[in-house]
Amino acid sequence: MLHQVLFIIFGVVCVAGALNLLLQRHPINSALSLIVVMGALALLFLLLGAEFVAAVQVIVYAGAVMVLFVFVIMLLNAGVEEHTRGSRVAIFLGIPGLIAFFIFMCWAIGSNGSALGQARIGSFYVPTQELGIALFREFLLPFEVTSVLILIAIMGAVVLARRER
Amino acid sequence: MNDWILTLITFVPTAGALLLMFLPRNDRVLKWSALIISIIAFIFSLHLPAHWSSGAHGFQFAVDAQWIKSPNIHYHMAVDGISVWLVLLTTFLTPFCVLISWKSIHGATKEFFVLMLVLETAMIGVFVSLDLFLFYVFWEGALIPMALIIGMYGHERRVYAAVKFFLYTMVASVFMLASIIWLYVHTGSFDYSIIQNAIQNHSISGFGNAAELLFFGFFIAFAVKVPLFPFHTWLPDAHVEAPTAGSVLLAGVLLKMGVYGLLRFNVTLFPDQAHEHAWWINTLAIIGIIYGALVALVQPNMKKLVAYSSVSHLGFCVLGIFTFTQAGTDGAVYQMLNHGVSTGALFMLLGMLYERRHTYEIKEYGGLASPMPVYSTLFLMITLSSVGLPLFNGFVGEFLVLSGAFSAKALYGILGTTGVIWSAGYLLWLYQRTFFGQVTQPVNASLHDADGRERVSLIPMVAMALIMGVASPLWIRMIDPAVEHSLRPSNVISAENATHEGDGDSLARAFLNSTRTARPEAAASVPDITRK
Amino acid sequence: MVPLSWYLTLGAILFAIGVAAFLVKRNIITIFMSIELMLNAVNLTFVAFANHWHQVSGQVFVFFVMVVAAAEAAVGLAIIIAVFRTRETLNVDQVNLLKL
Amino acid sequence: MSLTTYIIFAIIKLAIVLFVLLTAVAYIVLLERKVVARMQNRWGPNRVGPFGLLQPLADGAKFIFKEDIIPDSVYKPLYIAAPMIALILALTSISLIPFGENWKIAGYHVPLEITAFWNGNGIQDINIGLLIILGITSIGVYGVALSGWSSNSKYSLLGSLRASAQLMSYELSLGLSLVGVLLISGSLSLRQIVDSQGGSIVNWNFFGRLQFIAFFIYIMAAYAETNRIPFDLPEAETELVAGYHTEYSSMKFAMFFMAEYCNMVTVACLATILFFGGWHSPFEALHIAAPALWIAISPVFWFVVKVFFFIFLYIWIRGTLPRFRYDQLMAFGWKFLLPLSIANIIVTSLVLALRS
Amino acid sequence: MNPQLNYALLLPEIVLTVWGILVMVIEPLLPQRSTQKGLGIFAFIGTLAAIAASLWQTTIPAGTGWFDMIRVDEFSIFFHVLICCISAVVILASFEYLDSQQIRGGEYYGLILFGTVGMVLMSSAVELVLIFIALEISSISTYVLAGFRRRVATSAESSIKYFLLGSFATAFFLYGVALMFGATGSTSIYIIASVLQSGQTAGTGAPLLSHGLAYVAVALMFVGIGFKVASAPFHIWTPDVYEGAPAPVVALMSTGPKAAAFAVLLRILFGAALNTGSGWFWLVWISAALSMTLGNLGALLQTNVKRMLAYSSIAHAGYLLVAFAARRDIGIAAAIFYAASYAAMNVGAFAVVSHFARSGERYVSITDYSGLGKRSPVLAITLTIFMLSLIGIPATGGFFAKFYVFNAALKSDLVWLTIIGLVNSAVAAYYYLRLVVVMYMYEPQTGEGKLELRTAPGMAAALVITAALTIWLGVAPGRVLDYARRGADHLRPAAQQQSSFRSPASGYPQDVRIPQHQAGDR
Repeated sequence: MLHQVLFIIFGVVCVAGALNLLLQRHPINSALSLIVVMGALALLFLLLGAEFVAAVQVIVYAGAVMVLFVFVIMLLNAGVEEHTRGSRVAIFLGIPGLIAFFIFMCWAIGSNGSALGQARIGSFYVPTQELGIALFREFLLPFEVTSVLILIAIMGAVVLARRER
Repeated sequence: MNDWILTLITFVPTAGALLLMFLPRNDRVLKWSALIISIIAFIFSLHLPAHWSSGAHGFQFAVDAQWIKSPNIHYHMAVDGISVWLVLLTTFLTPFCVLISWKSIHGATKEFFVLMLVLETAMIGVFVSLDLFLFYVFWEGALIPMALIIGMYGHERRVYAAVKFFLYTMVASVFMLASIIWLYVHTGSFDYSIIQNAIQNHSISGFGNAAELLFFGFFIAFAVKVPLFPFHTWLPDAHVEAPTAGSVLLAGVLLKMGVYGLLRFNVTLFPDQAHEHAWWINTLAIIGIIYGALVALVQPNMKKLVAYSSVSHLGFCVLGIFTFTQAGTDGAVYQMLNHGVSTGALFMLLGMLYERRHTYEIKEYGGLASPMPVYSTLFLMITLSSVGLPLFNGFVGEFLVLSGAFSAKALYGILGTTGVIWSAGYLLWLYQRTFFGQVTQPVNASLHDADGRERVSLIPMVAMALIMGVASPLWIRMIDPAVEHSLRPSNVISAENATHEGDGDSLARAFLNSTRTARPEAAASVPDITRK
Repeated sequence: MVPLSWYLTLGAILFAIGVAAFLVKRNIITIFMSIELMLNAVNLTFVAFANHWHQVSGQVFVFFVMVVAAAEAAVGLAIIIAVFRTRETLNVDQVNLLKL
Repeated sequence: MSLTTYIIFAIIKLAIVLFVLLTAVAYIVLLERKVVARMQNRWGPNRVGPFGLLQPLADGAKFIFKEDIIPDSVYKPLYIAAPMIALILALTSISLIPFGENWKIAGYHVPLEITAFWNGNGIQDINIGLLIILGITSIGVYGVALSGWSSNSKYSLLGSLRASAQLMSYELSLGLSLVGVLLISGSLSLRQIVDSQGGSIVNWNFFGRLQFIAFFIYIMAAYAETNRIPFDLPEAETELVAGYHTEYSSMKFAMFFMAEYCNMVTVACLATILFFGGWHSPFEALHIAAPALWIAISPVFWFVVKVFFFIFLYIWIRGTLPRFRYDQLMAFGWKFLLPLSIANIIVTSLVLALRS
Repeated sequence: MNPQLNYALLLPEIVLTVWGILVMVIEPLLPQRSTQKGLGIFAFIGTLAAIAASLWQTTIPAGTGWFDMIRVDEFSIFFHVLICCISAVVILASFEYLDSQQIRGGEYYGLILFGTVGMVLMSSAVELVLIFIALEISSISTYVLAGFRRRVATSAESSIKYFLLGSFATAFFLYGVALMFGATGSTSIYIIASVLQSGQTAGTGAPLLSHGLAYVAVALMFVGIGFKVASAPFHIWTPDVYEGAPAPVVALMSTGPKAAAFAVLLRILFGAALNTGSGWFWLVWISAALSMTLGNLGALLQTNVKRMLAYSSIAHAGYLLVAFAARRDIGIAAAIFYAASYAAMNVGAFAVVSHFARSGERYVSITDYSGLGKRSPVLAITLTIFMLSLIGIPATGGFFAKFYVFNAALKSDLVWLTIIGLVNSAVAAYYYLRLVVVMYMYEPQTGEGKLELRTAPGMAAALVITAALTIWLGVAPGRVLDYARRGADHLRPAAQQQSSFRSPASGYPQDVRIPQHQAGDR
């Protein structure tokens, strides 16, 4: 019962935040709505027993990635989004495609509704330690490989954002 | 030697082209080396008739090695009595093309000769390949150097002409490729004879449904190349814009690739379909003959005139083949050679005129006979050869074709014969307008006659036209068994039946029998019923 | 007790909103944010499935997604700054030197 | 323990801590003014009440009754929300700090922190407390960033840009400096980290476990995080006319003010917990006999003492050090602190690996 | 030492990473103003070392490692070598470009090397999350490389477009991964294969969630990969990005990541045994037909060489997808071969473009190529070879690539797809030819005179290598095709490898026929 209430609250917050991102015309408002979505998602992660993931979600997404976004919005002083006529291809192909995709997804999930079962608070809980062990055993290679990824990201950011000499 | 001779002939020009690439950009050196290389190739090719074993009906000088394991592609080359002459025609024409280009090509001579030699390889390759894949490789390979020759060294609208030429042939040959792949997929081989056997033994699954499409796949590719009537529009453009050597090779050899393909593939591999569709193909051929001739008649441009005459002449070849008679097909093959020599020579002659006056307009000339006596003599001989005067080569071919056509259907013969009349008309009229009468333009009065180089390049052609006219059995002797061999799967009108079928064919039979016994005088004894 | 399909549907909804935002928004930064929203939706899906299969790996994936998202953000924002420097606008329709 | 008692206890703890904290913040401000004044050979506030002790009350009254100015050109929703975000996040992070050993009251086991959560049949520590604090402090930047941006003023915007860049840069070193401690204690739970340092002063991470480098990194990064001198560039009066809160007045300004001091307290608390044995007495190894009441109270006492020390350190440094230049600040963070903290991790893990 | 941690399986990746780091370390030590060629040569040696490492991998037994994360077999080694070769040639072709565009080499070569790590890893990864990360490595490095001409607005635009649409696609791929994980409880391709086949999960024996979910997952992953390989209808970014990005980078990103992405697609579609029922058949069919048609039609209208080649690359992605629709026993090898031969000719073509464009990429319009045949015969001949190969003229690699693909398609009775493909390649001849025509048949534009078009050693080497490869593939494709076959064989019978995954091994039907419902294709 508590779980359901919490799910509905956070779920509604998520959707509302996401819709707000879509509807707001100022990028900073969109960014803030996204932060709200991320926060609510972190709480949903907690409900699903992923406490470490929830914390990292807040630290990395809300605390680092989105700060970067806000920073850039402020730096470039991005104003209110102008209403220009968008790509017609995107609208005419994209929106129907999106609706089809969504219906398809709902069908795929709905048809497995019973097989998926119920989520119960505490029924599945991953201690941080176990997560760490998984990360450094089975997922050692991806973990190490992400270092290359980060290296590239650093180099790329430096190269692109650096002022011309 | 016999194993390697075809490879040698085919790739000597390429090797020469490679050599040329590394030579300094000295026009003299380049010209001479290109000439020598092409002559070497010609000398090698003489090996073929010299060592021809006349007993064998099938392919000779075969070389067959695995080229690529998967797909199962073989390096399979061989020649029979038909293709051997086409190879020789190619090697024979190329040195002259090099020779007449000595002065007419300005700038980028190295590239020009390289392209010529590469083109020679590709053309020879088309005629000697017995692996469908290899055939296709050379077929497409011939396209590019030719397009480049037209496009780089041609006249004002050369780019348009080159692109048109390329696209027409390219698009058409894609259909052929599809057919080839289909055949490969269902037989597991590209080999001509294997496929032929498979078709005859009905061992290909689904062949019945696909045969029609396959036939059309090949047919379109070849018909465009020939060019058969509705597909011919690229030809006048290409001819008019091409440099002289390009025109010579285009008319002399490239068009023959189409006819050769029709004979080798459409008729031999798909006899049933060929017979089924012969009526409209022949109709198209005859339309081509007459239409080409009529259009040629009204051309103010010499080169365009000759180009349309090619349409007309090639119509004879197609007509001959699709009569499925021994005589008609023999004639078609022979006509291919004739056309190669005489039209090639015509283009060379026009080229020489162009070098002097830089125009092909007929009205610019007139009365050339007096300032250029040697030239006009040679021109006359070639014109007569092209018209098909007895004693010249054109006569033999056209006669055989028409006799075949008469025996197949009298109407074909009658309509075809009119084409001969027209051709006499436009060519002689051309000659008259150009060489006879007063010198209308003062410039023309001081034109110098054919010089040494030009004579060297023209006289052998004229001689060849004459030899082929009087000594046709030399050729027919080798062509005939091969034609018979390739017609065998189809309903050959055998010699016994032929005598009951009609006058035309019986005459042809008589003619053939005479040639087979190598009595050239017999040819002369045949009444000249087709001439006016 | 919440059916797991609710979580998955929520994920699908968020993803779809992200896609929609990607299609209709005109500000480059907002478009980029909608991609982040999509990645978040995927994260929710991962965690929900981890719950279903009782597997740790589902949660490990989320980390990798986050790392990737962070790397993308760094590079993406740098690119946005570069674009702004040359074009002085953040509207995708005005970033149109290259015709589409 | 039932849910009801859990909630009652939580509310009581909340009330006490909030009261103490806000009072403390008020008096820390006074302390700062006094101490800095003394360092500068002045008297500091001494008019309101004896030794100026009532000064904070006067200040508070002033803040409350002052006119709340909202400039015309600000972006209102965020302008109003920003100080609230700052204060709320600052208060939230404090709620995770354990400030003493568990008490037993009326048979109930009561942990001395506000957010010990209800797991269905009892109270449980949050076992990723440190991470949550880091998370909250990392989103604390929004208060600063948004206030500057929404003020629609040059100085504010510059201030908040600086703040965002600075916070992002130093957060990295801050987080990495803690990894050494985590490696040693093997837990993310603050209570367990403190427990692992019990027994003797030698067991404190700072002394016995070679985490003094980590501590220095931490403290420097934390100063930067709280925008305190020598890293107070976001609000540098001389350059930016107070930076991000230039356009704020009355209560809104007070909220920023309180948030900053609350954050200082949090930093001090964390330093205590992570490096200085938390509520453990430095004399624990001596086993001095003491009355029961003292035994109950002493952890809180020691905790408060240590926190007070770090608060004093803040003030002390403010009185002594000049401000960094902006490029120096960035260079220091990226080129000095970050490599150093990574080196610290490597050394610590090597030592641990060799020992085990 | 844990036997799972088999560094031999990662050797090329390790070599490339180390080399990338070395490049970055060395760059600051070089004098500021000097040419970056030395660095380039160093990076080139790195790729050679990686090629050597990949070749060396043939001597070790094929197998999985790192907890079933990667698998090194003939399939992955083929792609390792291919991708490393692409990078090597691109680096060779970049020497002069960097000097003329004043780009510092350290980051450039570093990013190429690191990006290559990602691509190489993509081809050997058999775990979806690792694939995702590798995909991101290659993508992010190319996003950055696309924006390397920072003074130029178009380059930044190209970068942002590539980035936005690329990340968008990645999100789809990732969602697919998540759903696949949900459907089968695993992200390892071989475990997925066994789960999908046996209907129960490997470890617990719990039932597979649903095939439907797996199909949705595959469709989403296909969308993601479709973006990466620029197949229609996910191709819209291609022309813009290719036009704006530096030409050598386009050479890389139109081949390297594409090859790797196709490797991934092969692994997912065929390795994971998803063909049971071939639910994705029509997906591939439609995408292939659309890509060929839209790509070629688009290319017809272009006046910019880079845009034209971009559309052509869309079309080529379509041809390649035809092989995916074909029967697996022949389609895979055809696809692999196509990737290789496309790489050779396209890298070459873009190398010429980049050389010809010169500083600031001024000369990229088709008319700029007027008279190139006279101004620089060597450049013109090589470009002609590449164009002919792209057309699919015999005796070039492009011909055999197309041939194998259509051969496979016909064998699978995909008659309509073959016809669409052949008609398309005939249409394509027009625009490729236009470039050749312009080069040889038009006069050099007035006012430009004789431009200095000397080919510097690095570029010359790149051109010679690619041209030689293109022709070699056209004359003697047997060798490469053999490798492709062997690679395909390793990919195909996933059943043999399943024994190591604690699940009942059930072989594939030896000759998987296209199901009946596709007979309508005839």
